Amino acid sequence: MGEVDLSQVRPYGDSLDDGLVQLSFTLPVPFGGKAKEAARQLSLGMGLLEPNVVHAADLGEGFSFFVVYARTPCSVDFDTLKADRAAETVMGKTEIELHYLAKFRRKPVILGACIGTDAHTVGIDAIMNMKGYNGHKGLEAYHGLAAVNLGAQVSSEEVVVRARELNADAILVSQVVTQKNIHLANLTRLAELLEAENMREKTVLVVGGPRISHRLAKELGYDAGFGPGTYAEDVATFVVQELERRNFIQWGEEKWKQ
Amino acid sequence: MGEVDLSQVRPYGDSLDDGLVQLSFTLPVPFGGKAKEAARQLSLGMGLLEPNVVHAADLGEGFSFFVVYARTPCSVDFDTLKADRAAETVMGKTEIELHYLAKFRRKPVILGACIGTDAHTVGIDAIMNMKGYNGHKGLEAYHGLAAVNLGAQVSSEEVVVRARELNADAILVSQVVTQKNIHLANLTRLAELLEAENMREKTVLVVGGPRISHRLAKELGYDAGFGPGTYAEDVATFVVQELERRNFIQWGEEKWKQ
Amino acid sequence: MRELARLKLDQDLVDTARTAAAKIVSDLKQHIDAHTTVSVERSALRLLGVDGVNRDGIPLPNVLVEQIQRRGKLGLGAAYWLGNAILASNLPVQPLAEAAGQGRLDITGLADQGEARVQKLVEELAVKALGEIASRRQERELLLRQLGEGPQPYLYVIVATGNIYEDVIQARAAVTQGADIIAVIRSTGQSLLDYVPYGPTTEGFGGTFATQENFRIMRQALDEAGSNAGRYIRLTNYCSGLCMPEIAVMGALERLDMMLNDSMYGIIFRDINMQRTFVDQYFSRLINAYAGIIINTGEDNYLTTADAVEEAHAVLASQFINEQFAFLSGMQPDQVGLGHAFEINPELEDGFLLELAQAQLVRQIFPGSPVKYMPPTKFMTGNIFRGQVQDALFNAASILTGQSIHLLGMLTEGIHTPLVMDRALSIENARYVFRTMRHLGEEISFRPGGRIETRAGQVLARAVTLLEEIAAAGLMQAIGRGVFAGIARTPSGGKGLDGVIAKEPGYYNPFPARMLAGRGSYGRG
Amino acid sequence: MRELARLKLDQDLVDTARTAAAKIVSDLKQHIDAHTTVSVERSALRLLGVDGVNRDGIPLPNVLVEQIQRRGKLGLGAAYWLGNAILASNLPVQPLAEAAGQGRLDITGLADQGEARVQKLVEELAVKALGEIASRRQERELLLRQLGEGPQPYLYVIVATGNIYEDVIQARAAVTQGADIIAVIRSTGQSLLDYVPYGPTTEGFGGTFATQENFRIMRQALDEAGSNAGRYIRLTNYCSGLCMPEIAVMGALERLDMMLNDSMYGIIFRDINMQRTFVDQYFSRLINAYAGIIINTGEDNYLTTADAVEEAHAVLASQFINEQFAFLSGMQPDQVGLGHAFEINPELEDGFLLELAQAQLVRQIFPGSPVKYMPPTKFMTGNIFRGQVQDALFNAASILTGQSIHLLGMLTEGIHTPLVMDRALSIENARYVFRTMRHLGEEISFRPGGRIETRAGQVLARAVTLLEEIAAAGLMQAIGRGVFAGIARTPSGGKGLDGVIAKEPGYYNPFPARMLAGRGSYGRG
Ligand code: B12
Ligand code: B12
Ligand SMILES: Cc1ncc(COP(=O)(O)O)c(C=O)c1O
Ligand SMILES: Cc1ncc(COP(=O)(O)O)c(C=O)c1O
Repeated sequence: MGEVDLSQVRPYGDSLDDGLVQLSFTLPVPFGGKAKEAARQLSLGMGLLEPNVVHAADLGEGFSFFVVYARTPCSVDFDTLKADRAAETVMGKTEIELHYLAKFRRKPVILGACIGTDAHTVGIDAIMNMKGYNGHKGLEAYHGLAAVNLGAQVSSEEVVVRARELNADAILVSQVVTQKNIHLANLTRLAELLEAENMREKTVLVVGGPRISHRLAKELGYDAGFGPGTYAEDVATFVVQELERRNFIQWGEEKWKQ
Repeated sequence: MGEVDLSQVRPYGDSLDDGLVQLSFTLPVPFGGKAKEAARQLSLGMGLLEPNVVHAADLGEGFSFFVVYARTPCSVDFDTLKADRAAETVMGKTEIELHYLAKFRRKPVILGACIGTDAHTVGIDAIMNMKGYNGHKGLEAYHGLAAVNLGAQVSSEEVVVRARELNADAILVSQVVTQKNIHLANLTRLAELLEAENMREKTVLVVGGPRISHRLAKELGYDAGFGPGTYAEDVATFVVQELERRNFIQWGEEKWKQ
Repeated sequence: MRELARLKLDQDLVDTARTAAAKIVSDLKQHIDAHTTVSVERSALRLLGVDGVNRDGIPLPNVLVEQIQRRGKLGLGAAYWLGNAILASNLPVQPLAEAAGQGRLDITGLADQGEARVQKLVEELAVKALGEIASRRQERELLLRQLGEGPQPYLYVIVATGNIYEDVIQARAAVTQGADIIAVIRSTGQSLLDYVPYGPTTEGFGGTFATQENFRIMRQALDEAGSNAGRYIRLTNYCSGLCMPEIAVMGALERLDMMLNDSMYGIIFRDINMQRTFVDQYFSRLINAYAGIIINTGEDNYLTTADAVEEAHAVLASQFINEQFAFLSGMQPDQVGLGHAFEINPELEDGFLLELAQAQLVRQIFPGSPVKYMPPTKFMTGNIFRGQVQDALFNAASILTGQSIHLLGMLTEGIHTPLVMDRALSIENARYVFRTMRHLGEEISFRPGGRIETRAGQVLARAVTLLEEIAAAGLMQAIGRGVFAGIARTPSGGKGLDGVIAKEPGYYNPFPARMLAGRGSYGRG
Repeated sequence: MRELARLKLDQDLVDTARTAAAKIVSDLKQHIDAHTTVSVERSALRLLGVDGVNRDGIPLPNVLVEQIQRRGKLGLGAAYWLGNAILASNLPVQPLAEAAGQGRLDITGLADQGEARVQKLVEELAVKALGEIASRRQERELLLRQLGEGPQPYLYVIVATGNIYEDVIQARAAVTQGADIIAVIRSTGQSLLDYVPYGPTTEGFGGTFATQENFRIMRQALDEAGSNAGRYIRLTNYCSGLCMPEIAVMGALERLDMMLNDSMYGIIFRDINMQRTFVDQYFSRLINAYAGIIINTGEDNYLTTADAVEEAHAVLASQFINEQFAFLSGMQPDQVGLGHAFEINPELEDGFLLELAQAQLVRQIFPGSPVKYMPPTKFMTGNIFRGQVQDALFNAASILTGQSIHLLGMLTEGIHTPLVMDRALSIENARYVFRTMRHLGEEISFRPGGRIETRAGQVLARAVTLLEEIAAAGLMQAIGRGVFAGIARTPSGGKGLDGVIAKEPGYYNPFPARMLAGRGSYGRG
């Protein structure tokens, strides 16, 4: 292929800039020639070129399913993009312990929970628990940190109560179930509660989960967000740097009691 | 779900009008966080809402692959659409024989071929040969028709020569290989040759193949196009009606000699 | 039909395992017999005819049971108080319940009508309720005879839109596509509600609320779709969580055919108190048994959390325990759908062999019981194309080992609850694999002493050891040590303990005895 | 490693089949020995050092052979005329060829230098050429020792962009993804060209032109990629069509490792004249044999056209014939990659069992030969999601029956030549299935007398009958009756007959004897 023009990157099927994309979708229309035409028109309507409806199937009850290949004229300017992540570079556990935790004058307290009715513990456990995930130790294994995992199905109210009790410096919440955007409701509620309790400023607030991105987290008023494949060190790097940046020592041991 | 508004049909994932579509594509950019962001930005650029990059993989050599789910705000007006097909209703073999072929004063001559270097005979054989396809007899089995199948790898020049020799009333060509749009070149060439030989007017010119649509055929100056799953009766219905419409009898037995 | 390939297993070990499981369960019988729960009592009221909600939307069974509990009188059984109140007030059941629901009447505060009279009345109502359930059961049998059913493995798909009306549409489409069983998945969080929502609902998350009206709506839709499709379509829901027995009542009355119903799932995965769960599950299974409902146990869930290779023996041990709990409630073996799942890491060499070993092991150890075979979920990712392959191998394992209840894997399992096309693609996947491999299981045999047989023997041996440990420690204590799925729960921890009530002398509930009557027991205890 | 499951087959039938095939082939040997073709002669020239194109882009081997043919002197062999001209003109090979190519010299018009002198010179050039090929072969062996190779089944993928430079990129990516073998698919139509295009090319349709320069470019890229990946990557192209022997030369010189090279494919699927093909294939295989190249025969193509269940015996018969043709050219069994394909209709009940029977049958009948196992193509549709499942079952059949050359199925087979991601998805599919089922074949056995074994026996019996019919009629006549893929061709029909020339007394070609020297023959004729 010729040189890739990184300022105008297009999908690549089998030749540079051919713009090929595959898509599939269902339309709530009865199967047949008209349905296929609808799939084609929809693809054109979406700005795709030369749409090829390569498969059409009757799903019953007035639904039709399609597979389409088409070309998009769109491109992205790769050069100007930035990866959507909380910390530019990630440090290892030992590095974090040596360069940050050993130097802090008190152990930061980190609270973890999977909130709402969400019962998926595996994700938050992967981050918090000693054992960790895929051979990457969890926060409980970090020297110089006090990590407390509340587990799953924890209400936002309880998170706030426990954070106050334990004088948490960071709150790490997990959200796995996202159907009908229930996670947005849960996350917004927690952020509002902390705000209302005047606790937001002195808390590093982090969320993670398979459908979470840093960008989404920022939009929701969180300090950072972590998606699939996160390890404890990813979030630890961010948290310690953020704590240092905010000079959390001066928050004091009993910051909520003041 | 509520009533489907057929004037504004949107993709259906699990609720009416959620607009959900799945897509996948490759970008010629090195794998990583920036690549994922590129996939997301491209989706946004394509006018999709809430794009969710659910899978990203390193294909090596500076390629990254993505699976995305997103919502499209686009819709189609189903009511106004028409199926893209040559004949509105299709008649059966006997019906065609009784209502058309038996009444014609001479046997229409139908020539079939898979043109260019395309060696896929199965499609054209399915339409032309006695045996047919999926239990649907081919044109050779039709009483009152003279069907001649030239097979595959036939040059456009040869098609023209044989059409003249046999006084063909209809030419049915097949194109299966479409890579780099070779079929467009082949088909255009045949149409131009016929035009140049002044044979186009007195020929019903039809093309078929897995990537052929009626619309594409019309764009290329053909009378009709047939896609996957076509049976002989589909094309026969169109051809006999078209022959009758054009009053082919008056073309005479030796129409090219005039 | 010829026999499928079989593994040589040590039958003595199987017997030992079953004996240990029977002991574990019978040790708990004492606790079960000595206690009732708010949900058991609400179930009794529901069976006796209490239905509906009060002005605040609180279900009347809850209002009544709370009233009785507040007065500290639940130890005698809600049935007793209801019967007494009916006699005392001279009101029929529902108006009485409504009066109590509006606070116009305290059902424990009325004049005592005498045990004999009360019981006579309640027994009449109970007979009516059980007759109702029995006719639902006959209806099912009739329809099955009339319509027939799809071949096994049954294709089991879920609907989970959160909206019962969307669910209906998707379920109907699934039936057209070939589904045999439709499971309506519940909204997250319902299991922790100590009441059952009421009426048709359209707002769930990750699933649709289980309400009696939702059951009815879906049952009707599936009867229609099944009659069009020419086969009986089974309906499944979750008899699980804090309202386990009440949902059993609803399912029995609305002719559900299957219920996810595990003796320990709520404890382990929902942190529901175990004293509560053991009592609830017993009563819920009595009802399911009586209604001819097939239960699906939840061992598959262990494998989504713990490692499938390492924890295989725990799955088997749990199946033995679930079996004995089911027998205790009078279930027939063919009502006990045991949970298993295709959850071995795709990265593991020969993982499919280990999976065959396990799937075959379960078939042979519980020959009279169907397995609810769950698809890969844990290792499903956003790579939907690889997902199709994982599901295809799962389908192959199922047909090779002759499973019966086959929960279809969705290519989008790692992403979202199924879209309408996901279900169609997965049905197509399964039908193709089943068709093209239909009799493969009959045509092969496993090498004696080979990798597959050896693995099966090891899992069995480890399960025996585990069961004997549990039998020695007691189930509650063993769960406290995290023997299942690596999750530990304590006897007094978790949700719902305040709903456990010690029965008092004179405790009255007309149902258990009637439900168990005439049923042979398969237990060993 | 343990033995894989085996079928009980009637060895007598296998022997009968092989004897009939040997007769069929030896009957044709007479025709082969009596004729040469323009392409065989061009190959000889190429081996002797003629390369390049003239001003009109016509390859010099073509120009020279046409010159000789025009004078009616090709019956003596181009090697003879070349040798004579070198001696007469005192020019080295290439300048001489260029002079002839520019029309400045007529190589048949020079003074006769005497057979002995000519042959002496030509033999020297021939030895040099064969030395060149031998060192390519040693290079391969060395690299294989140094780098090792992937485990079997080898993952074989195609690149087909039409542009050699894009092909290189995609091939390198495929290697990163795990491919062991890269096949560069040819542009449609190249097989009907009676010359080999020259230089690097970027404009093919459905594939990339096979040119020596393209071979070189890809070879170099794969050597690099293989050395990065730590395993030797095999390169494959098409030794097929009107220039079959010339492509063999190019492949031998550029260290290709495999070649699609069938004794009848061109006849049946490209309508190439059969008298031509039989001569061409013989010479091409001599070269492939000498170069240590593994050929892939084309029986898979029968199944894409005719029905896989009904025509299974024709596939087997053709494999026997291809084997004997290969032996005739001095090939070792391990160089004979026999074509087979997973092409049974997915709608057929127990189709997978029939497929296992066939795949296993071929393994057992040709134990020393690898099978080039082709994926589903005919029943692949635009439904890419179902495609992944079809390919998964193909992968399963391959690992179960211990195949070696595994051509990966693409989910988009029904739509287009592979996109860069299609290849990655299909490699992932195969690796997963192979890994998770790695030793399954050792752990199962087939039921004696069961559906699978019975089917295999029937196919074998029918193949014997067919081979005996063909032996009786003669292969050319039998093809005229359409015994393979239902396609009939006549001895004088098809393209390229004008390139067949009867050898004259004194015909000279230094290669066949040298190439065959010292090779044990496996034939039976
Ligand atoms: C295991 C599992 C379960 C188990 C959970 C057991 C347990 N103790 O956790 C059980 C069986 C109980 C279960 C139940 C249900 N589940 Co579930 N479950 C899964 C499954 C198979 C795997 C999830 C998992 O463990 N992943 C592994 C972990 C390590 O990954 P992770 O969670 O993404 O976490 C990583 C990152 O996201 C990140 N991360 C996560 N949290 C956090 C937090 C912080 C602070 C940070 C920094 C990082 C971080 O780091 C982690 C490590 O890298 C997924 C499907 C799948 N393949 O993903 C469905 C899935 C998540 N479940 C789903 C659903 C709907 C349910 C139910 C609601 C279904 C129902 N109605 O009954 C129930 C109810 C649960 C409830 N009330 O919440 C859906 C969610 C759909 C959606 N997007 O909304 C999924 C996607 C399946 C599906 N396709 O339907 N489930
Ligand atoms: C069989 C087959 C072959 C056989 C052909 C044997 C033969 N005698 O025909 C063999 C093995 C020889 C072959 C070779 C090649 N093939 Co091929 N082949 C296929 C395959 C597997 C099936 C095609 C088929 O027979 N379909 C069944 C028939 C009945 O369907 P159909 O052709 O669509 O015809 C129907 C309709 O389209 C319509 N129709 C068709 N023609 C006409 C004409 C008229 C007038 C009408 C009315 C209707 C009509 O009616 C028919 C009946 O319903 C497809 C993959 C696939 N699954 O589709 C690849 C495929 C078509 N082949 C392909 C390629 C690239 C090749 C090669 C060029 C590869 C190569 N470089 O070596 C070669 C060379 C062939 C050449 N020179 O043309 C590509 C084409 C890609 C593209 N879109 O450009 C495909 C899609 C595979 C792939 N993914 O790469 N092939
Ligand atoms: C036995 C059992 N009960 C219940 C559930 C569902 O959970 P919930 O109780 O939250 O509806 C499952 C999960 O699949 C299960 O296996
Ligand atoms: C043996 C053989 N030769 C050649 C080809 C390719 O065709 P062509 O000769 O047109 O390149 C094939 C098709 O796959 C084949 O199997």
